[in-house]
Amino acid sequence: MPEASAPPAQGPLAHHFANLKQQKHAAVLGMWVFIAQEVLFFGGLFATYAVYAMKYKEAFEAGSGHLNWKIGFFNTLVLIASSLTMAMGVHSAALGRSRRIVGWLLATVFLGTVFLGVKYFEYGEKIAPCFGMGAGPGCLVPGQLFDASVLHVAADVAPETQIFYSLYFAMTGLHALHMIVGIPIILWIAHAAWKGRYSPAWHTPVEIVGLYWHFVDIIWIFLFPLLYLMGRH
Amino acid sequence: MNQAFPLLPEQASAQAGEVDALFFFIVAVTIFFTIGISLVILFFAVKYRRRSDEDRPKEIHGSLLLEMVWTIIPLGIVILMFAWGSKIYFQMNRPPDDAMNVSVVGKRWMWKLQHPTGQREINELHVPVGRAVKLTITSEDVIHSFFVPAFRLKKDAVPGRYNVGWFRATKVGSYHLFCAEYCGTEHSKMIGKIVVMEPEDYQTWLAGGPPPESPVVQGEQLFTELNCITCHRPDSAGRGPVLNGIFGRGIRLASGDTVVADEAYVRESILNPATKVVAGYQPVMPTYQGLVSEEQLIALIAYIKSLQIPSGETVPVPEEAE
Amino acid sequence: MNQGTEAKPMTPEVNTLPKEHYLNAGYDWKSWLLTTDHKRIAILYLISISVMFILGGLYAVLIRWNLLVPDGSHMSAETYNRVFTAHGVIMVFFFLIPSIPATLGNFLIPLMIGARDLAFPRINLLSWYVYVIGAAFTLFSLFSGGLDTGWTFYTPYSTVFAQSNVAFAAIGIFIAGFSSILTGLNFIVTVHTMRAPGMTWFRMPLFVWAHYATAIIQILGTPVVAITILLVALERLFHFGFFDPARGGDPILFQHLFWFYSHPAVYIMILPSMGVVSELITCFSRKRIFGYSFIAMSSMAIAVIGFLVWAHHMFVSGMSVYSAMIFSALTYLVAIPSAIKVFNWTATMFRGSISWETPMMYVFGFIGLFLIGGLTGLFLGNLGTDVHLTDTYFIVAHFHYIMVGGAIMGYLGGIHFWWPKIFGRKYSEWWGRISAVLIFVGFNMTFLPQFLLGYLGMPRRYHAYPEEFQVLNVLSSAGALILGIGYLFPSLYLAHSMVKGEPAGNNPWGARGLEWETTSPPPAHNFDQTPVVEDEAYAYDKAPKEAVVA
Amino acid sequence: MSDHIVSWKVYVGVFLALVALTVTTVVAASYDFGPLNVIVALGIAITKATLVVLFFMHARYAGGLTRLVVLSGVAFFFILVFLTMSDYVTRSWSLTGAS
Repeated sequence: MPEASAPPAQGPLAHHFANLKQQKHAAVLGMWVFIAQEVLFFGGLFATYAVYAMKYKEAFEAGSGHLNWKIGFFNTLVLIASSLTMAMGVHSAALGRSRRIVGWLLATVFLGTVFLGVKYFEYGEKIAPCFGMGAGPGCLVPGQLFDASVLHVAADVAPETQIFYSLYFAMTGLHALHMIVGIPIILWIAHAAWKGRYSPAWHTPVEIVGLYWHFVDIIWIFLFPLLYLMGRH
Repeated sequence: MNQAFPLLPEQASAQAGEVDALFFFIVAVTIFFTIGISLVILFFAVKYRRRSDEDRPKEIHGSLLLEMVWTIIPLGIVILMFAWGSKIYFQMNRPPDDAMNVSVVGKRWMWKLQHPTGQREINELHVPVGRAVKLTITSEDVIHSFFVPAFRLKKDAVPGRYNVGWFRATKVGSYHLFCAEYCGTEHSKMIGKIVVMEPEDYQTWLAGGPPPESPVVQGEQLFTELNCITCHRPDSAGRGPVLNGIFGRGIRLASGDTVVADEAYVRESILNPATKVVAGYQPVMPTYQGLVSEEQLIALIAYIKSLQIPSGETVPVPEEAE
Repeated sequence: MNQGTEAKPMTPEVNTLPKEHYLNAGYDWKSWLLTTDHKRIAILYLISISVMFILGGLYAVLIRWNLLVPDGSHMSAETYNRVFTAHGVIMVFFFLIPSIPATLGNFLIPLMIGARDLAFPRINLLSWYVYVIGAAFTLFSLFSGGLDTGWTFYTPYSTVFAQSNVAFAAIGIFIAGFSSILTGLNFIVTVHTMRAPGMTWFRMPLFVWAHYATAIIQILGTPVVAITILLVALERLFHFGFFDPARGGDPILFQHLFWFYSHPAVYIMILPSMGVVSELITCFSRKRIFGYSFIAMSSMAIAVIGFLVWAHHMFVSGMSVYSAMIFSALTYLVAIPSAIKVFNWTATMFRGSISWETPMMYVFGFIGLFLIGGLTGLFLGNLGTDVHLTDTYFIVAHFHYIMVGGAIMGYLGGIHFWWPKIFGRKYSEWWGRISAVLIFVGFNMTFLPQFLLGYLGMPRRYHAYPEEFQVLNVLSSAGALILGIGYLFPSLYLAHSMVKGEPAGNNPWGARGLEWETTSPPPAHNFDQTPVVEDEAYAYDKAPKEAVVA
Repeated sequence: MSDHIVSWKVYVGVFLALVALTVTTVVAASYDFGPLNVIVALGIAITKATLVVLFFMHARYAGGLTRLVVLSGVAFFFILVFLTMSDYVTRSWSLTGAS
């Protein structure tokens, strides 16, 4: 190890690492540390949720009860399936099967897009009445236009349901944003896999994008019951 | 207080002396360690200064004993400070039962105060010396902080909730009242004074000016004007719970929980009636959010507080839980 | 450590700069703006935070100028509120938090552990760009309508009532937060994976330990303030109601989330400074550090316990009395590791060989000011005295003693110590000492009176004040003038040194540590040979005598 | 970090377990367990998340460092929630309550 004075970058090995093992270790650890950061990033929202869910139990149950749990359930299955395809993609990479990596990654992207498409319609349903398109009451976007009449709650609980919907949009919005960031990265890596850049010895990019995607899945695993199921009983 | 260059703030409340005693204890600790360690460092720096470039001091790696000593001694000192401070803090948050109740509403950029007898003041509060004064503090807009340095008293005025502070003035005089939480443009103008008077002077002061309506009377008027009276009747025939004698007692709620009917609960029940409905009643009361001001709320609470159970009668108070 | 490299022929009288080093590795703009060399990125950061420091300093001048007169007639209240907010936001988010980690840390960590670069050089560059974009947003807000919320952004003032450009500034701070996160992430991974052979955890310089602890706070704390400030922006722009009591929100919740990061943020500022002091005090005492592992572990303890104390900023907010007690007790716990450090530094000097060169002058200054800053913290963690002192000038004085007296003294000490390494040249020792003394005197004159002002009851963020406070305020402003001049000198003689300074040689202080075993300035790839570490840190007893030539 | 190659069957097994748990949480939500509702929902979610971390994310085969990173992230999140809650839960235990 001590002999090399800045070896020219060759293949995937960057100049400042001694060997691929070190580079891989650094990259994977880096992604885990990033995920720890993400836990606290979403953590701020989950803490906010915890405080208000305790304070405004009734409003949260009413707000949650109005969300369509079947949509949430469907999306949960879609996202879990996309985690499976992602795991299979990483698996194929470890075995050095480039074509299969591409297939699994594209399947992941497809499922991710389905999730976002469903989300689009779910959001639309709540946003449309605010702009007169869906006509009539039921605008659930927090702010001046918020209208809780569809929730059938007492007048004084209505403002508190607004907090629920603020959290609903902030949490699912941030989650969706993470997916929107993830999809192009997966496509980029699928492209690199198609070009045959990865081997059983070096497929760390596939591995770390996998970690990211699984983390996004975990966030949803918590969002689903907290947002969709609290008002069902 | 109008000294040109004061070095110590005035002590004008029962609390001030206690806070200062602790303050000067910590000052002593601070000075001892600051001067002590600085002197040791200067001494070392001179005594062991480098005399030649060939100096090679002997190595000393550390000492577990010393580490223990300078961990445990500071720990002991800070535990003492913590306990002492907590004791004072508890006193500060526990107003005596006989305190006279003054309500404080912060508003950009003034303090609105009201005496138990109904007199209103802005940016000025007259109080008798020696009498405990309980402050119920809230705000109409942003967070303010009610700060009287001479009393060592500070409490934030937070919109949407009541904070409680109290003092017992010990010295006649006039003292600064500051807003200590930044609240916008005229933050530094949101100042006033607390005038501490002899009890007889205070009575004279109360007697001066137009005869005020006490908050209880104002609350009673509001109670009628807002039609509260139609549901909350003194007999159990109304659609809402009977309010006589309710204040300060434990109430069982429809959810099965129990709450104490204090200021915060009454306030919440006026603004968000459906949140904590009394067991056995329907959530039919409309919200009064936006219909009553902070000061009107305080009057309503004062009125409800004053409602006693008529003697000789047993009013079916909503299931009592204590 | 590796004695072979130390023994390189080094002409004792005339030092020369090495023929090739990272500074002359390229002169076009691309070689700077697209560099992935941690040393060049450190220089980029050095330039940008210096600009921010000057800007923040100018705002400080305006504050002290306004407070010369009690009626505040020097400027309008609106202006004053914008000025102190700008001072706070710039100094906290754009100077102090990146200060030592992004410059000295970036430059030195790979050198100190014998690595060629940080683990993620491109992410390192990205963090600088993110910082610049965040700064641009915030500066835009400050110069277009200004910001008048104070750096703390308390709700509902910031979300509903402020008549200033809050959303832009909030977004700027949100963005800048990620710069800090990326720097921390890079440090953590680098320390774990890039250490040279033989560089075990307990042989690492304490500077590296301090940055490792700092990075933990950056990674686990910053995201919370980022999301909080984002919610403020959402509330401002779209009327979400998280913290607005009129919509059912709780303004106290904002304070919890805000201080969860912003209290530990103080340790982001002070821990690296403590790391610098550990390096300097050993070098100028020519001794090993006393109680190495206690200092290393106290850094970690500060990083962790520092997260448990935030609500001591909220004792008068009406929070639960019981919860306040928990936080007060935990606050007192965090005092212990700081005390351990000070005692160990003092013990390090015992029977040393102490020289009074400029960096050591800053160390003396640091310890003195940090003692006062730390000990006055005892008043504010205390439930009994905090009620009177919070939100007064006592707080202002206390945190300036920590953030300026502590963090900036350490920063300047570090800059003076590693200057010959970074630029390969010496500066005027005489001017260096004079400025260190001036800064120390000016600082105390500025902020000691403020403790008294606070105890007397002058609230912070006051544009005008009762007349009896004027004497102390004038004294404080006069001190600020001296402090300002003190800061001016280093910028002059260091700029002079950069061009005309005498070449310093590889190891002008006779210091130990891998960074002194390479040339000054170091080559682009840091080391000709990957160093192999055989000694503990600060093995001054093992230094070959001939290598120690001043 | 792991070059550990797991059989694809493990992944499918984990996937099926996740689906089953999702169904369970939906079914459980239609019963009212009172204050236990949240605990049941979160318990199932934590189980699911653990499965994903251990198997899909290979934490099970990774070194102690990875686990330390994950756990510190989670631990600091709990610090945030519990200490914040310590205020909200005990606020009503006012010293001044009824007078």
